[in-house]
Amino acid sequence: MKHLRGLIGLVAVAALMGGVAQAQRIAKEPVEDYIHEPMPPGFQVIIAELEGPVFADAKGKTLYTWPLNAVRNGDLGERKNTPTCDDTHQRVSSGLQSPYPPGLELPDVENRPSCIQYWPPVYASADSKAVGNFTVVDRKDGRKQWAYEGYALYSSALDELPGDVRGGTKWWRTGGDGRETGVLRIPAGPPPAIPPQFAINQISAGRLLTTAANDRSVYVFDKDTATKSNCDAACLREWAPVLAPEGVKPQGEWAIIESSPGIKQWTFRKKPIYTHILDSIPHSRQGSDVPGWHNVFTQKAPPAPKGWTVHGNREGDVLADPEGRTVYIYRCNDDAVDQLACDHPTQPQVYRLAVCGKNDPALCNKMFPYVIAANDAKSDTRIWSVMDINPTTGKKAAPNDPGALHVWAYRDRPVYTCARDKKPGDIECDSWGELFGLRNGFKAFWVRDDFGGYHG
Amino acid sequence: MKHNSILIAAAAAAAAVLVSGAAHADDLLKDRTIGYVLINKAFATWQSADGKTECPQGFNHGPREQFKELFEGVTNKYAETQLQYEAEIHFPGTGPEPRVFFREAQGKTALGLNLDGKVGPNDFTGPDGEKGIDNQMYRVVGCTENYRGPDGSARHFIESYMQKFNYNRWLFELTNVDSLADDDDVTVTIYRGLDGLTTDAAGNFTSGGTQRVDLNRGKEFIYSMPGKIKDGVLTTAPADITFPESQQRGFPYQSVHAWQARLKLSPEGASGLMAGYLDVERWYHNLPQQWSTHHRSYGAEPLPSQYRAMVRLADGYPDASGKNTAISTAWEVRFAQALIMHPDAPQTIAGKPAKTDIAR
Amino acid sequence: MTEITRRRVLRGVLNGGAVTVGLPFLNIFLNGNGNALASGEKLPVRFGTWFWALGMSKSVFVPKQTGAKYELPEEIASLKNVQSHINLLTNMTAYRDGNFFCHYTGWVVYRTGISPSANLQAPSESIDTTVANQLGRSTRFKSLTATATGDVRSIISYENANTPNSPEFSPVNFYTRLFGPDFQDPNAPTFTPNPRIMMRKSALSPVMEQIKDLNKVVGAEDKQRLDQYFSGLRQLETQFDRQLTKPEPLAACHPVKAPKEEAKTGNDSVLVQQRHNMMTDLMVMALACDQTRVFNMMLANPFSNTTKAGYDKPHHTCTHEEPRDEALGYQPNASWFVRRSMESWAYFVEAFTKVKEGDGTLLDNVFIMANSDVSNARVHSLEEMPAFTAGRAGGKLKTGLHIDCKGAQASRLGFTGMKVMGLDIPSWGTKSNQTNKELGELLV
Amino acid sequence: MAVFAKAGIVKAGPAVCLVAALALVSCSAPIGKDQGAAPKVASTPEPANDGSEKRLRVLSEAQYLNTLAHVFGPDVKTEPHFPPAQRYDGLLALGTARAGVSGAQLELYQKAAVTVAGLITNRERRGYLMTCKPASEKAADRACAQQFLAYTGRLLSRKPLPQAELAAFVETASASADKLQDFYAGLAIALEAMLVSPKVIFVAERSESDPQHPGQQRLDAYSLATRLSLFLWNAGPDDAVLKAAESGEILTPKGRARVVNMMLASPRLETGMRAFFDDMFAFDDFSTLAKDPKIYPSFTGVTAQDAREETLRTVIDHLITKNGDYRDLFTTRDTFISPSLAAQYRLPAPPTWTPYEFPEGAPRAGILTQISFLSVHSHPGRSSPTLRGKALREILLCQPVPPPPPNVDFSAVENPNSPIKTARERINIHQKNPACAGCHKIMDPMGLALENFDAIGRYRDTEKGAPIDASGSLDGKAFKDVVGLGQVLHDHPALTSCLVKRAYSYGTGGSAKADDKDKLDYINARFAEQGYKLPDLLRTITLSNAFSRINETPAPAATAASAN
Repeated sequence: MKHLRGLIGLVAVAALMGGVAQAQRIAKEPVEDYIHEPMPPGFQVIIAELEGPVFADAKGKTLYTWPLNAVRNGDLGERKNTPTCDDTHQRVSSGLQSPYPPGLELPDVENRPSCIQYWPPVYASADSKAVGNFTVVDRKDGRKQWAYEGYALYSSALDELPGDVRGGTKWWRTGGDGRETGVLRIPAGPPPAIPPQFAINQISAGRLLTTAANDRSVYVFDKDTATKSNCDAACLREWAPVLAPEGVKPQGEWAIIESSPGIKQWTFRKKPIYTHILDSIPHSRQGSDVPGWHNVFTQKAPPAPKGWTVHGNREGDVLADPEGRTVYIYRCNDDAVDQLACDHPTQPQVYRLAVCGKNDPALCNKMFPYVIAANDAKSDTRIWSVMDINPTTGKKAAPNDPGALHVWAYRDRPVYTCARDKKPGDIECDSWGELFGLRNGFKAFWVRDDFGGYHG
Repeated sequence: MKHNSILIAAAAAAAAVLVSGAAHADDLLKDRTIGYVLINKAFATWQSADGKTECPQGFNHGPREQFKELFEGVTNKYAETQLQYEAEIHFPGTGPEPRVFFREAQGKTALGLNLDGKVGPNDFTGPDGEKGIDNQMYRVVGCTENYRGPDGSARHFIESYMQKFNYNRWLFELTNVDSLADDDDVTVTIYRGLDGLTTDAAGNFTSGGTQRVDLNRGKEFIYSMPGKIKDGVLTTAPADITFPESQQRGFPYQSVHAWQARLKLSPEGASGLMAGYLDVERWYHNLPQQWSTHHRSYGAEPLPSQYRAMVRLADGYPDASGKNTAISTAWEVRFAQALIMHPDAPQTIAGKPAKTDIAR
Repeated sequence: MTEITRRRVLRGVLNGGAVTVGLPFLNIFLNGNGNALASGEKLPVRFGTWFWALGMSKSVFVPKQTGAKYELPEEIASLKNVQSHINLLTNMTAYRDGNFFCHYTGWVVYRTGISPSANLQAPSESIDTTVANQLGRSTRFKSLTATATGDVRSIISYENANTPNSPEFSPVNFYTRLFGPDFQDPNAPTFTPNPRIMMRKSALSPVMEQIKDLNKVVGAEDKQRLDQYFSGLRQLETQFDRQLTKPEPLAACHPVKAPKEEAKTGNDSVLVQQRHNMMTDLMVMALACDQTRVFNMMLANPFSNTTKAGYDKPHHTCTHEEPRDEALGYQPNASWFVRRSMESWAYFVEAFTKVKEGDGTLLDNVFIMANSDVSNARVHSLEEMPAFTAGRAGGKLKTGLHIDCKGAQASRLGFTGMKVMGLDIPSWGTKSNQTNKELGELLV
Repeated sequence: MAVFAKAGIVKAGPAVCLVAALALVSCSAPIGKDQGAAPKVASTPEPANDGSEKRLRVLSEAQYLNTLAHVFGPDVKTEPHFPPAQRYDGLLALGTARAGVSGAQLELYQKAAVTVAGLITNRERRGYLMTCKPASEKAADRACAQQFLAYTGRLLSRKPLPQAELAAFVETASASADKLQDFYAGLAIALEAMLVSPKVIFVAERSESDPQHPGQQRLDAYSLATRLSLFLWNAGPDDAVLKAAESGEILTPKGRARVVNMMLASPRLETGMRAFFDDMFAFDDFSTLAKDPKIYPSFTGVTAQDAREETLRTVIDHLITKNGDYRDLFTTRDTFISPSLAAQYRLPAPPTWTPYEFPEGAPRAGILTQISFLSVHSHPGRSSPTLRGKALREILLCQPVPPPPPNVDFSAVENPNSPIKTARERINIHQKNPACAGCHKIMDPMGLALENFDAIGRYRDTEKGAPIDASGSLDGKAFKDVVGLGQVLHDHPALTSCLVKRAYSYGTGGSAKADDKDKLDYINARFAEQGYKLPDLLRTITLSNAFSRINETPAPAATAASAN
């Protein structure tokens, strides 16, 4: 991978070559089962901590696609079979994210990398042949590139070890409402091994299992066994068994039981599953407040760092540091045609400084302080990590640099708290920034929502 | 439990109504209690037919127009234009704005209530001649299209999200009421509700729906204050309150000092004005959380200029340095009569001990 | 020429798969005077829909007069030479029934009679699918959907609740799909029957076997009912037969030149109109060649990104942001976009009049309903919504009228369409959008 | 007890109404005798009888879709819009024993079959719904096709397919797979054909001689399994019931009892009984119900939908969950309310359905006073004692009322600004005109008792200012208000016998006829002994010879209807 001018130099290329320990989490928590599709030689599937199974190339780098999506004044991203991410260094804004005009010279334009420097295409050799859903598409520069379901595949310069998914995520309503988040790259992965009646909803707490028809969360009951549902008549008034076809072939983690005469019910990981009749919003978690009942995740998100807490407020629950201060995530996607991100320490910081403290790093550090990590703090997951940051430049620093802060980070990006928050559960700085924090701004780390707001 | 206990209690009294039939206002009282749910809300902006009286220089320019005025021919660097404007929106100063001109609503007529009991020089006179109206917020928003009736964009979207997003459900319940015509001692209790609004065959919001009270996540929005009813008009004693107001993006709330309401009660509901001293910082802080600069340009709303006007026109609750922190404001509101249900035992999720596992 | 019975020809066709029928086709397949289908069946009535985005500017869209002679206000002035072929319906209502999603609820109520409970998730199949399922003759394509947005994600039709029908968005692909290699030109001598339909036909034989077994156990009266069922199977078989035989020649169907090059992508209103007109010409010819009898045309997405040269706001942003011009009483640029949409609607209707069919034109044998997603886009209102019909549906539909529907349910337009197409459905839609009444004033 | 059979009355006319009235009067006399439950007596034995007719029925759309949902999963859905059945002798279900399948309808079945077969064999579902994989996806695989088609054929046609027919379907699947070079496309072609085959669409009952009773015919095991399943679950038999038929266990009294008890204990009984009562109460009228939005703005499409659900939920909860007395349905104050109904009853109710009991002394007692009956049997803008009275007679008492004579002058009734205020004054006009009095005498009294409820079921005690008099009498028993009417209905013998008649004909798929009188009397007697409990009634019917036996001699060629 061509070494980049200063900007991405810090990537420990050596670590990658060594193919250090698989990012497989210690298999205490079950991981998502997926359909083993035929893949081109060298491709593999890696279980990412948050996103579950994702495709990766031979070196373990996660693969992403950039599907076409609408921004306010037009469409960006790639159509099927037509990769557009190329070596051009964009210099001006596209003006597609209203109300600002196009043609504004982008910040730090001289050092702005090209699209493929951030998103190295997964090239295919001239003689590569299509395999399963993987096809070969032609790039404008004449080279061939692998595509999955027609969308060209890229890896991310930000990913270091196999299992890293730092380039893009499935968590935010990615690819959904580009009008607010901009057109994001999303990790490509094999379809989950779940019956067509079900769907997976990626939320911060993990890969939540819901019904496919209307996004209703499914639940399991402590009192049930693998072969018997103990939900009696009164219980059945609030919990509806998810009906299964008469003669379905049990496979993988799925089976069916006759929970009552003539009624076939799905079981997942040896537990009969239900929907909660009183749930008021799609992919709700209100049912898990009823003692004995739990939401079902094909794969739970890794736990927050030790000692961190979760607090309730007027909309739902948010993650907080040990002192109860709500934790915020900063996200940024610029307004150029190639929609490069601007929320990683190696990327321009001017966007963040504008909305966190009117371009004044000191005010930023006062209004949005980093979450300081103890010197010996250690994260046993990849998605949470500690890093050293120069608070003035916002860039990564060496551990013993003068003034460097040892801070907590999520997906290799520092997390923040908010000076305006006074008590646990406060969300004063939620949705703060351009397009209510979804385009260039801060969102609280929402763990649960009971009213069905837009959490990005 | 075969029957929901509160249902029986509330219903036993209802039967009395059923037997008596006619929906005369007093008949809606059930053990001296009646509930209402908010169905319409907008800033009370008095408007002349052609808008010239209060906005002789026309309406304000929005972000798109101000961008041209501020930066055209000056610079076309992203960081010095778009990011600079956004930075100014999120951290507005109070100094002069040379290249842009903010239009405040002129004239002496405005809707609203007399909040300070006095008739001061800056006060307005109501269209019906009432003196001493305090509504400086009218000057701030009166010439900004977003807030002007009948279909200013922000006005429309604030109301439509109030109607369709249950986070914003807002109730008040009158208790120990002897008569809805005259009663000089009633108790007004405000709650956040949990249920949607009821609509009729034509799609209008109507009375008679049920609203459960949110004693859990909505605990912070519960307030109680005395009220009086005279000739069918309810007036409440001033009280500092907060109420939820979100367009489903951020989840902010408004904070109002000396909030009070003057509402004409009818069998179907209540309508009139509510007013108070709106906390300037909180109202302004909510704007970028609610709707983006893109949406502000729907109704040509120049946020930085608007902040300066609010600070200038703030007329209440001075801070230590003597600078007023709140601005007299009035809203036109309409409520529908609703059957309010209090859950058996107040759940206490908000007070729940901290959990550690995100995915409990 | 030896007397070749239809049966032998069919058998030949069946066994040999692709068989070039090297014999003069005319006298075998046409009836006496050569203008109706061989089976003497009346020319088929087709069902179509058309969609434009972001409603109207009421003060310059809704005519003052109702009934037959109404003057076209300026926003729909471009409809003058199709005014006699269409009906303008105003003041219809789409009921929210407790849910509302900007720019989605409105058009989904017109097309399903149900207010959707989840954004971008259809509550059921759309009306074109319902009609396509009920139509007698199953043509090569069950239905055809095309969009002028150039975007495959523009959805205006649903096969069922979870399966949208993705539209044809590129004129070149649409041409190849319609008139490419596997196009069966009804007027050409060669014909290759579709193998899947062959198999469907042969699959009926075990079904017919079963009837013998049942006949042994039922009484006399029930035997009649089984016989009726058996004749139904026969009818199904002739259905498949008809699809396996060379279609009757259709004078109106003549080969169309392939589009020179791919239509330019881009949201400028002129480009959208170009793509719309190219797609319309292809769709009309597809109908003339009886490739389908149900069709949908979508001019723009509900959140329309169509732009106007020199104006910095696309249509959707403009409807929210442009101030109402006090003098004119409406938003001038927003109205500009609606006028361009109406020009496309005029082109669409006129294209049907250019195709001769029987003693009239294709427009005489078609029912088209046209609707938008809102009435006043600025506040997403679903009251006072406008809609159109076009065509005479084989003589069952009046034309040339402006009808003030006085707040009637929007779903009544779709219900009228289904009745005119001969569907026997007692009621359509749910909750407040449920209706069982047609728009009587439209019916002959 | 004289019950009208609609077909028997040749033409409407004044004389006819008089006959109907007389018959009623005569029938009112014996009411007193049945009053009060007979002393506990050993359960009445079933009289010797030769059961019902063997019938050929068409599956209803609900039965077709329920079967598909249980065999292939709730997400294998299609909206076929089959034309609605015709109501015959009070039930749509009986129309299916007379309906045919026209060519046009068969095309709907075929198109629905294409959708269903496509869903089953698509890439997502095939792994779950098919127990085997083809050797190659590009060619036929007889063994796998055989395994799947045998399994599916058995569940869809409600009995294992004979070897020859199965072989024909497998042959079709293989030929198609080879022709289309796609195993799953070939399988879909065979599945489409099976889904439109007569053994799936029709329910052809077969009989066999009864070894214990030589010369007596009875339903064979599979036909009995199907009759039971369509009656109790409104769907085809599942694997367990089919196994009981395969082993012949279902033909033994003990075996049939086990299967029936299993089916009665299943939650699917609720689906079956909802379908039965929705049919019996003629609730399909809701699909065309519309109220004038100007007069009744609060009555929306949602209210109509919830009103239908309220009554069905009350009936199922009372009769099945609580195993209550059928007669108490007409006096109970228990019901279920949803938010939209709560607004009509002016009660608070949380979202979803909540059990609720009207307080003592409230005018709401019995399902008659629920919004469903009151709104569906009213005009769009006004209540109608006649419509309500007629509905109660025909639906709850199985007493059809002849249609009005063609030359009725409605002007006196319809003119809006007449001095008449209440419905009772309007109705009295009918009493004066002999042509009308006959029938109106048997309809209006009950309807007038319900005048305290307007056209959308809201309570009122005055109409245009005049107080409403809800008193009246039913077949000689007087009552002073609607609660009184409920009590009189509770004790009316025709109430329970009507349910028995409807249930027996719904279960056997054909209307009860003259020579069924002794069977119905037996069932009625058992029903009374067991305290008028629905599950017991269903058990009595399904375990009776009247249900399982077949009278081989087909009914006389004349139309099946005969006065009974």
